[in-house]
Amino acid sequence: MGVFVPFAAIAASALFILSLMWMSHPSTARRGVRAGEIGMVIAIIGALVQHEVVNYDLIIIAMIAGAAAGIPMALLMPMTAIPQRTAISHAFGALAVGLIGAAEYYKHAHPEYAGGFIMWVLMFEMLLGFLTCTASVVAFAKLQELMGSRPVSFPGQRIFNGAVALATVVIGATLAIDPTQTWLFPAFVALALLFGILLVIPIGGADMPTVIALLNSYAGLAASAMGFALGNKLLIVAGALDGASGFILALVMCKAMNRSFANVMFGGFGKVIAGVAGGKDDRVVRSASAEEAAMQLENASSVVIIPGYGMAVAQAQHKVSELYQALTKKGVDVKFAIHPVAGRMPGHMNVLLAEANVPYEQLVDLDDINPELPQADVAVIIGANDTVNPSARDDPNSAIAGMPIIEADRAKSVFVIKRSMNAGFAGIDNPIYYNANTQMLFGDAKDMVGSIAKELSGGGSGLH
Amino acid sequence: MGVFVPFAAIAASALFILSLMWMSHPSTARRGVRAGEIGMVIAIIGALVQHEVVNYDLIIIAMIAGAAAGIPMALLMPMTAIPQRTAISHAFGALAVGLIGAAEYYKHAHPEYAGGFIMWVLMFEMLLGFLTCTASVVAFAKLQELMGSRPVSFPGQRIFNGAVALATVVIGATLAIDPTQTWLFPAFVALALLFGILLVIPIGGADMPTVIALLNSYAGLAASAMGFALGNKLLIVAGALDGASGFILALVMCKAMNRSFANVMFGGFGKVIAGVAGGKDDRVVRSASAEEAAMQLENASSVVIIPGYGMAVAQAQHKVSELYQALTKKGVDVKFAIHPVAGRMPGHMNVLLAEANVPYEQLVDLDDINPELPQADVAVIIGANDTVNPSARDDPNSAIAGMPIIEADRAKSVFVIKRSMNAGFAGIDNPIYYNANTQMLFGDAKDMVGSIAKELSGGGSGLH
Amino acid sequence: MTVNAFNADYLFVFILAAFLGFQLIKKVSPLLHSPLMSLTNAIAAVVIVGAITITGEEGATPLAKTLGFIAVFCATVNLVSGFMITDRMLKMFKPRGK
Amino acid sequence: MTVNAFNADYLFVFILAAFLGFQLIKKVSPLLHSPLMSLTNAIAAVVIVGAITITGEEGATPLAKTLGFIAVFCATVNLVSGFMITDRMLKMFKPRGK
Ligand SMILES: NC(=O)c1ccc[n+]([C@@H]2O[C@H](COP(=O)([O-])OP(=O)(O)OC[C@H]3O[C@@H](n4cnc5c(N)ncnc54)[C@H](OP(=O)(O)O)[C@@H]3O)[C@@H](O)[C@H]2O)c1
Ligand SMILES: NC(=O)c1ccc[n+]([C@@H]2O[C@H](COP(=O)([O-])OP(=O)(O)OC[C@H]3O[C@@H](n4cnc5c(N)ncnc54)[C@H](OP(=O)(O)O)[C@@H]3O)[C@@H](O)[C@H]2O)c1
Repeated sequence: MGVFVPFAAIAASALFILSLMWMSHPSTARRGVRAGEIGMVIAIIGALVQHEVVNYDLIIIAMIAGAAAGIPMALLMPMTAIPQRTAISHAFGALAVGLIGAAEYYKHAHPEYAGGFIMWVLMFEMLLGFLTCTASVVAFAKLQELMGSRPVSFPGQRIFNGAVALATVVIGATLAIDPTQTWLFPAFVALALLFGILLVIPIGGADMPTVIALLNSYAGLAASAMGFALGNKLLIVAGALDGASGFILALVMCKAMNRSFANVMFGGFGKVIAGVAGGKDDRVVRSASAEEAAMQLENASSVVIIPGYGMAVAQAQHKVSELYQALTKKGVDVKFAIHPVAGRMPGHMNVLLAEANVPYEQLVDLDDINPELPQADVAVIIGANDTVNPSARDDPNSAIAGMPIIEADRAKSVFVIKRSMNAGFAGIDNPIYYNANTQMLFGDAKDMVGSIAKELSGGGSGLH
Repeated sequence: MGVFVPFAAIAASALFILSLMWMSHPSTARRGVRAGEIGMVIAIIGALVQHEVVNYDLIIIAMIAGAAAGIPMALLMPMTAIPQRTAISHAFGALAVGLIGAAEYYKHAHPEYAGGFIMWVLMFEMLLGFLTCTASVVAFAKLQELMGSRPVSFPGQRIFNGAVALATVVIGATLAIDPTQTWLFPAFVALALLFGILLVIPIGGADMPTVIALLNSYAGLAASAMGFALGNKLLIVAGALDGASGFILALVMCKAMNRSFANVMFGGFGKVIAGVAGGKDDRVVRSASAEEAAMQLENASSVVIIPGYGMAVAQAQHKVSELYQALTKKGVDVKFAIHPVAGRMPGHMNVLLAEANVPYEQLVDLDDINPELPQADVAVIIGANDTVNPSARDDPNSAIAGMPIIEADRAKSVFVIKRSMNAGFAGIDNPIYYNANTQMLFGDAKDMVGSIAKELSGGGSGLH
Repeated sequence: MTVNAFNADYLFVFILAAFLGFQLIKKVSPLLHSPLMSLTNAIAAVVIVGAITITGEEGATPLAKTLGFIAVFCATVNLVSGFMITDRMLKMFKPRGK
Repeated sequence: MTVNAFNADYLFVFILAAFLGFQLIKKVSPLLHSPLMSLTNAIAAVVIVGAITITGEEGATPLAKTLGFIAVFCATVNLVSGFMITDRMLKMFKPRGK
């Protein structure tokens, strides 16, 4: 048993690593989940058989209760709620880290630990844990629309936030230097929790995905810090893997939006820009009907479908899949162009389309589809806006200048499915709507795509 | 200083990792070398400032002598001798590991270490170290043609080898269990050294590259084992990186030859097969002159050059580069098709061509060039044989059946530069020489390519 | 279990794991970025081992038990739902021939 | 410095480093396989730190000094020539515009 525990840690670490390794491709990804699960079981057994652990009742109850809460959550969660779920699970994870840190703190609130390594690490861990917890709750609330998604600002905000941050750090350091001042501890926790809230409320709802990824990376760092404090290498490894993952995803998103971390965190994006599109209403917009679109699609030999956030909002993925099937049956070559930040979280479109049974080989990356677009007969934009906005490429003064886009405007003709001429997440006008080769199909994505698919499969019942 | 040493180990490990990371692409590779060098300097300083170390004179002398031997070796070594150099450097490295192990053994030859972890690790380390040392020397001798490259066999070879292996392991185990039996130690070393020789002499000279990569991986493992014994994590990391590298290169080679490790180590490849090509001499071979080749190349719009071992033997890379330049100047699109095992070690052709100033973007991998070959006007095979042998693809009974090849025979026309109709490394006949669209250019690669290049640049002096 | 002095070994492990994490995550296809998030989420729930120790160890104070209990609960929710949702998502990714 | 009992930490480090090694080496372009061999060769010469300890440590026997001396020499040859040759090879790899 004395040997089992270290080996359990090694085996679990190796399995977690394999898990991420196998995640690289859909064909091995489920094996990756299995590896992760086995690793987790080994880790838990390793923890349970430690000779320090003598009391099992509470642990068992908590685990049963946790499973009872987690299983239905996992089974019932609609795929469109994945971003929110991720946010709330970060809150849970970070809370666990914070609480463990608190318990450890009380265990070590003795003079002999004053200023010791463990105290500093514990304070760091709790700071990250507690702030990530409340920050994730706010992110969840914004995504679930429990609170407005607009950035919240108030006078003196930066100074106030700075003061809270400073107070948190100062109290934390005081506690690390003199851990016996337990009366200060609740203040530390409260400040850290408050700071998490302050950090996220000034950020617009649509920036939440990036925030969530960053919080993911904080949570990972906190877990690693806990590993340092507890002398547990498994936690260090798992935390580092988690931290790396969140960091890279945040990086991918920032790069795909051509923005910096700082701009996301402090930019107040989506705050001011509204109604920019006002003036030049002399430009002509051509609109078309579902029948006309169906006819043109039918006669195309290659079609590129470009889904965006609107497809997720409308939950139109199943209708889109029907459209894909109908066109494929007629011999049309259909591909999907997936922008890295289409929708509201990385990989959002992929999951939705996979849910609707679109084979993953048809989902093509930005870099791979752009060279093909000039040869495409029709590009169908479904609820995407910023990710196909040519001004990112053409207008150096645009708010999204430099953001890589899917160059739908290069296709021979373009259909755009959306409800109105309203702007997308970035709040800016999109010149593609006024191009001579663009036709607008106004309507809800689900209804409109459904009608087109119905037309294509014979105009009849639409059931097939 | 008590803190410097662990930090030195961490810093050096991180730099070694960065070094390999930057090695992934030519544009960052030299930065990788710098990182490795800095890591090494830090590691050495870390070792020198340890408080155990009190005696510097011998260390300094040995390092100066080592540098005095290493620097000229590095500066004067011709690029064509790289495979041999790699072999001999493995011998040096493995010897160092073995000797350190021996010194550690004598330090621990006390009853209290009997059967301890360190003894087992030391024995394992020395076994690997000493056998890798002599095995590498044999590999060197075969590549440098100091000894015949044919596999050496004698009656009862397997039984004898098995007996030596068994004796080595038994004596090693005895010493691990009772380290005070120092009189057995020289026997252990001698047997391990002998075993290294026995392991490699039955392998043909042309299989040496794979053997060297495997020995590389052994040497890495031995260094890691030394890290376990000395409690030095830097050695564990560096050894694991080295071991992984050797293993993957060996794997790449085996895959590119469609053979297994076992087949390389015990197959006695290149032993029996000779003169297979005998019978069917009624097939027609078309040969051509340098002038004819030059004319046809000049009129081509795309040419693929496929270099092989013969280019290295003839040291023809500079002439090949002249040919490339002359054709490029005439507006011909020239690419080089590089088979993973062309030549006698991984990346052999790339280094030689880079030496001769061919830009690395022109060097194309097997997988990427094969789809382009049917569109190529001319394929020029320079001293390659097995790597372009279509029977690997077409004849399931061929000795190299299943080996991926560069499909030169799919090009519109083919030139083959070699001295005779002799076989290549695998010793088998190559049907490509008898194809209707193939013309042979008999001669030494350097001379022949030189003449063609001269023709192309005006037939005059050839100086340009 | 806890340590009061800085241990360079831990830094070693952390650095290696961080490098490895970057290499591994960079190779994940963008196709799978959503399931990746929930998978790493589930893996990070391994902090449950710390929570188990705190809750169950000899001489745990009532406060420690309470904090540990909540931590075990939270971590369990995460790991159970994390692995299950990841698998649910991945099950949906099908190659062409279904 | 030496340890007489198995230390699981070392296994941890080894496993992480091995995984990392595989990931890193797999990403090396085949173009650079030759310099890669000589680079890892040079890196493996870090065993010199062991050789230094043995040669220079207090109370080293003449035998240990001799063995250590040779080991330092061999490792130095490898590391000096390994790094230099790698660099010499890499210097030759030029992109199109020279
Ligand atoms: N994915 C991520 O990880 C991530 C992270 C952070 C930020 N973002 C940001 O999110 C944006 C995503 O771009 P995007 O092109 O996917 O979308 P978008 O720019 O947000 O535009 C979505 C469009 O969908 C339309 N729409 C909404 N509901 C609809 C419905 N029911 N039926 C039909 N259309 C509907 C809207 O137009 P109507 O109102 O006229 O219908 C809107 O213009 C980018 O700016 C990106 O930077 C993404
Ligand atoms: N690269 C590696 O890492 C590695 C490792 C292990 C094994 N191998 C093996 O090595 C072989 C390499 O294939 P390869 O296609 O490069 O070469 P090859 O099959 O060995 O053939 C080389 C050819 O070059 C010709 N040649 C020799 N000297 C010449 C000169 N001075 N001028 C012109 N031609 C000359 C020879 O024909 P003539 O005698 O008629 O001139 C010979 O047929 C493969 O079988 C591979 O499996 C490679």
